[in-house]
Amino acid sequence: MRDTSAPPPILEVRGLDKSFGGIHVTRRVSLALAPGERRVILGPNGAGKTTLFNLLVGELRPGAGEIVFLGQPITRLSVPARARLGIARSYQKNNLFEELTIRENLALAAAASLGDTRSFFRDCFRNPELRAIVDEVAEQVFLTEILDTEVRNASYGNRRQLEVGIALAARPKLLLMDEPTSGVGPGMIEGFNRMMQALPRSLSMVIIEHDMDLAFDVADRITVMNQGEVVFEGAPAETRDNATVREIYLGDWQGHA
Amino acid sequence: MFRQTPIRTGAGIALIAGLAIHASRGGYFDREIVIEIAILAMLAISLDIVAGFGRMISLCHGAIFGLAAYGYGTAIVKFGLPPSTGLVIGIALAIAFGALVGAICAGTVGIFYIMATLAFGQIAYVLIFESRWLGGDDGMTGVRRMDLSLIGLNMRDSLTFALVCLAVLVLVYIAAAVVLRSSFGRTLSGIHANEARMRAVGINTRMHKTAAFAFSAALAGIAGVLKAQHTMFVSPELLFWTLSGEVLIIVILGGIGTLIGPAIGATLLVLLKHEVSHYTVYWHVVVGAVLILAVLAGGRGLFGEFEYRLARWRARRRARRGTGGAADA
Amino acid sequence: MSGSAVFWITQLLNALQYSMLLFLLSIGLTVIFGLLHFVNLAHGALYAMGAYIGISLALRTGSYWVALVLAPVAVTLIGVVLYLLLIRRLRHAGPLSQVLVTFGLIFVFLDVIRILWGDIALGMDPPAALRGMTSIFGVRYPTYRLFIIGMGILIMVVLLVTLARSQIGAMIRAGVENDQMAACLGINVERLFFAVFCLGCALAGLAGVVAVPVLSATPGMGTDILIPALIVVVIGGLGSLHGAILGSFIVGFMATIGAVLLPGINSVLIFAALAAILVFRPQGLIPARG
Amino acid sequence: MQSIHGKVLAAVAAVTIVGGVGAAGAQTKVGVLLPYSGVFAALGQEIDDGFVFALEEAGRLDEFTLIREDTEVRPPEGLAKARKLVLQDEVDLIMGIVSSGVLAALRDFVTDSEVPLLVANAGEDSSTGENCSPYVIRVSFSNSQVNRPMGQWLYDQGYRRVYTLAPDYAAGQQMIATFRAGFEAAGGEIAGSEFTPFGRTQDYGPYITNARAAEPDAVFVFYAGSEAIAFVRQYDSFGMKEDIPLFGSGFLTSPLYVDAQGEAAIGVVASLHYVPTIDTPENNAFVEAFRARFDRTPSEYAVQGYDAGQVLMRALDAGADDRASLAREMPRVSYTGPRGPLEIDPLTNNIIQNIYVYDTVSDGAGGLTQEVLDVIERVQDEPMGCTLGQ
Repeated sequence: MRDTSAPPPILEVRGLDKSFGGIHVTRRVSLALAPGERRVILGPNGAGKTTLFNLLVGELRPGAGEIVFLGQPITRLSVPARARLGIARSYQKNNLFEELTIRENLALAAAASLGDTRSFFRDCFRNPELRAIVDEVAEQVFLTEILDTEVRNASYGNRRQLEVGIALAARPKLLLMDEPTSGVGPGMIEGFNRMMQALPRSLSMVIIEHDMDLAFDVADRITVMNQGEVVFEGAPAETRDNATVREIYLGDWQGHA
Repeated sequence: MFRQTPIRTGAGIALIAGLAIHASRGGYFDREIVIEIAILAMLAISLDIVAGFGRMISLCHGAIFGLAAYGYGTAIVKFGLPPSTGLVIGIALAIAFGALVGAICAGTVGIFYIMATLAFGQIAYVLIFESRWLGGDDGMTGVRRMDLSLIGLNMRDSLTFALVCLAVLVLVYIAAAVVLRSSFGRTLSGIHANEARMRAVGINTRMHKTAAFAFSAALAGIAGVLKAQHTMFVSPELLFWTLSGEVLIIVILGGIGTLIGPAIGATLLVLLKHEVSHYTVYWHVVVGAVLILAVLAGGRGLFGEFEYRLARWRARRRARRGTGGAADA
Repeated sequence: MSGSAVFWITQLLNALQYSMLLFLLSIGLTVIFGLLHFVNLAHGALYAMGAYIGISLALRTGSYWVALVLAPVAVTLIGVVLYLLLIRRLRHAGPLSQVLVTFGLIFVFLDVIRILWGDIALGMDPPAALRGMTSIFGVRYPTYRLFIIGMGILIMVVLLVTLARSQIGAMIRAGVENDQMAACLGINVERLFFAVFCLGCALAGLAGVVAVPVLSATPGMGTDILIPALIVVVIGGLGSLHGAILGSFIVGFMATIGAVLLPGINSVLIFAALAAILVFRPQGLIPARG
Repeated sequence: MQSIHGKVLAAVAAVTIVGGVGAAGAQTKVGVLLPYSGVFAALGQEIDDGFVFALEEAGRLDEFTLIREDTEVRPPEGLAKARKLVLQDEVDLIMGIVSSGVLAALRDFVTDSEVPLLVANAGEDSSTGENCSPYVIRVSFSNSQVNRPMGQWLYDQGYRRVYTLAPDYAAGQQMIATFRAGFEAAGGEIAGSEFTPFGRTQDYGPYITNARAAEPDAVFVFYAGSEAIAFVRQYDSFGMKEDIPLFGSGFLTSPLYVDAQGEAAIGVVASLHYVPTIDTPENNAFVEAFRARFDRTPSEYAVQGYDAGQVLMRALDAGADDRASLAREMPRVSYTGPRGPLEIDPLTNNIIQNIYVYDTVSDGAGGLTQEVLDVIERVQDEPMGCTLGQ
């Protein structure tokens, strides 16, 4: 039972099951995220982490289980409906507006968050509120200098930053980041660390991350998944010492560290 | 993302001015050609909105166009309503059909979208073709033009009609440009660039695409109503899928996603067809070859290619100037 | 046998015959899409070329059978030229470019046929051995139409067995499922694609020459048959061989039985079926992949 | 290859004719409005050849300026071209029109602009019926006219139950309605009737099977062009011809494409306003001259073009020299030509002519020819709502 004095969780997942053709990708996954919490999910490839994200944002429908966000069940809501409630995600593989500039990429997400997408006359790109969001997010993800570069001409690292930037520009209450540092060189990981540390504490985050140093730096708590199941949950310090975690995973991350 | 660049404005003004001069100085047939160009250009612009800015390759814009023409004609011929009411009915019919098809097809993509719109367009065609009440394949005669004598326009005069069509073309272009530059249009361009990501940031893309299709249908409807007034006659060919294909060709030849390109493409195709048919009855082979070459050349179309080269030239010049340290004017 | 039984058996044979013609045509269309991801609207034009070349060959040689063998070969050669000049370049160009280029080809072939063979429709007699009627299930039915049914079934069985049992069938299945994976398995994907493309063209040409004695040949015949063929492959599942078979039967039977029972709305019916499939089950009844 | 040759010749002729404008004093400008591309292109060329042949034969080609425009098969295109001919080229008359849809589209325009339209094919009934016009003069036929006698004729031959088939469009519906009225008036019974989707039917097997199931004495159909070729062949392949004889409006086995039907056409009986085997001095001379010039047998379309030329020249000879006088004089022309005596009905501006019932027979040399079975003389269409005579 939860401590009644603690604030209610921003996100609660109960018994989430998903299978493709008889193969379980997630199995009875449950977790609760406190407001402002930064949760890192660890696990080997194929553990079901990205599938969990897809279930959370609605790109997949679970076979069983329930998702509650801000006290409201959202299991049956569509992707855009969940996004409007305040869930945003970034993708492991870049999923950007390739033919547009970085500014336009951020502006589209900002316009969506402001609900300024329906007018047939007014141009949301001239909306000062939107411009403020774009400028702020650009600073948060270190893209201010190259806002008018087209995405297809931007470097891979910049695209990874933009990947997070689009999610941020959607002004989420809950940010899901799927391996933000995937594929970037070791030199840039420190930058991502700074970027995440600098994000407002009020923003709740779930991060799938393979870089252990970054994970332990950022995380308030860590969830470890294996073969579709949550096998461990605890503070970063406990994680290194947990026997199960060591057994399935540690060898791998020692290599990283 | 749509930008009304000075180049586009200039090209648009030059095109309209050229057509207007051609109409006023040329003979009767030149005016007919200008009218045909103007109406096809409207239809092509309307198709470019969905195809070039929303990734919805429609093969039913001919059907929308034809339905509006029939709506206008039926209101006048069968119900004896005044042409102004016919205008409203025609455009409303186009919007209703567009919204319906747009909503149903919004979930499909790529070749499936093309096929689905083709199917709905053909259903409309077959129903009209087989309706004896609407005259079946013989079509419907007795469609009057609007009476604009109150504002001093004699619509039966071919020059006046041609100039009215050009004016409407300008309005259609402006409407399209305004909407594409609006919040709605920006979001549509976002869907064009990456529909999944737009959903992920909270856009109900199905509704958005449906609304865009309905807006495009409204413009196609305006073109259809003008077509009915131009020929003063409607027949089922207006709805046949090959017209939709022809409009798609126009959009591609002119430059998809450039908005002014399709208007240029309409001019090009109509002139090409008329020039070629002076020399041979086998104009299909010429149009087909031009289309194939246009796609093989990169598919940017005439105006798109021009903009592309201009942009590259400017970038190179900027780079040269940059290294040379000279200040840009 | 009662009159009504004779009637229905005849109508079922009619439906079967039309289904087989659609099958021959749509099989190439669908497999080319499944493997090459290429939408070939000019497939109908190849069918028309098969018909016209067949007529010319039959006239020149005096033998239908020579035409039956050589016309598909000639159409395949045309297909090879198209493949080398256009299709190979457009494989990854996206559906819009493919639709447009092959739409352009429809225009080109239309006029080529008009220039070479004129505007007036042409007919061709079935070979002497296949003229007249044959009794089957106690019903007298045109022998040539039975020949079409038989040929369709033969080709269907050969394709199904090849696909299910042979090594090349396994390669094609792998290619449809996932061409990158197929490439990893050491399959020469390009050569496989080319072979399948040629087979599709040959079948289109065969469909043309087989159809002529029944339908006659017009310059627009390729465009006329294109839409039913597209409906077949979409209903069945774009890229799916089994889907094309099912789709052929559905469209063939709907057209025939619709003509008997619902003559008024017959032509809308098929488009409505297409629209319903596209909206509710866009992958088709038998999807090509998993 | 022949047709290309013909086209080249025609094109050359057109250029030289246009080049000659202004040379002669009283040139008559003729807008020739025909389909030169699309499914009716062959018919358009045939009419064009016949028309030019009439002027050539009379040695009067240089009196005319011919301005050709292609209607395709699209009424809006036809109307646009007609407007161009009238308003820009200022032609004295328009000759041509193959498809009924184009004629229907043009009717109001030529009437309003008072330009005579000499119809050389399109059979659409209402243009010489309820929507008749003093400016629309038809020298070809009307859909009802070619079928009108057939109902009675079939009844007289002893047929009592007839099944009908036609494509589902205006001409098909008109043809069948007229036949049906005549046949029922004579006392016959329609055993069943179906309309096949136009342009989307390639296989008539299901319809032929339906017809057989109705057990009629005979089948009467209207099909033209490629549909006719497919239908006649398929009817024969089902062994129907032996059991249930096939009758039709003459376009079913038109000499223009009967060769494409082959033996399947043998024995099919149809009615038409012209067949090349009419044995009159006028026709024999015409066929011989036409063959010498074009190396093929003239079809009814060629004769329609030829008679259009004759009517035009005779109207000019009678003193017509502008649009109004042409519209007045052309309906007054009467003469005996290849298809027999020909006059224009003052009540409707439609032609009055003989209708020939013929069957297609082998010519003994591997080809096909037409054998005239019966002539119904001076068939005059009913006014059908036309008020020209009042």
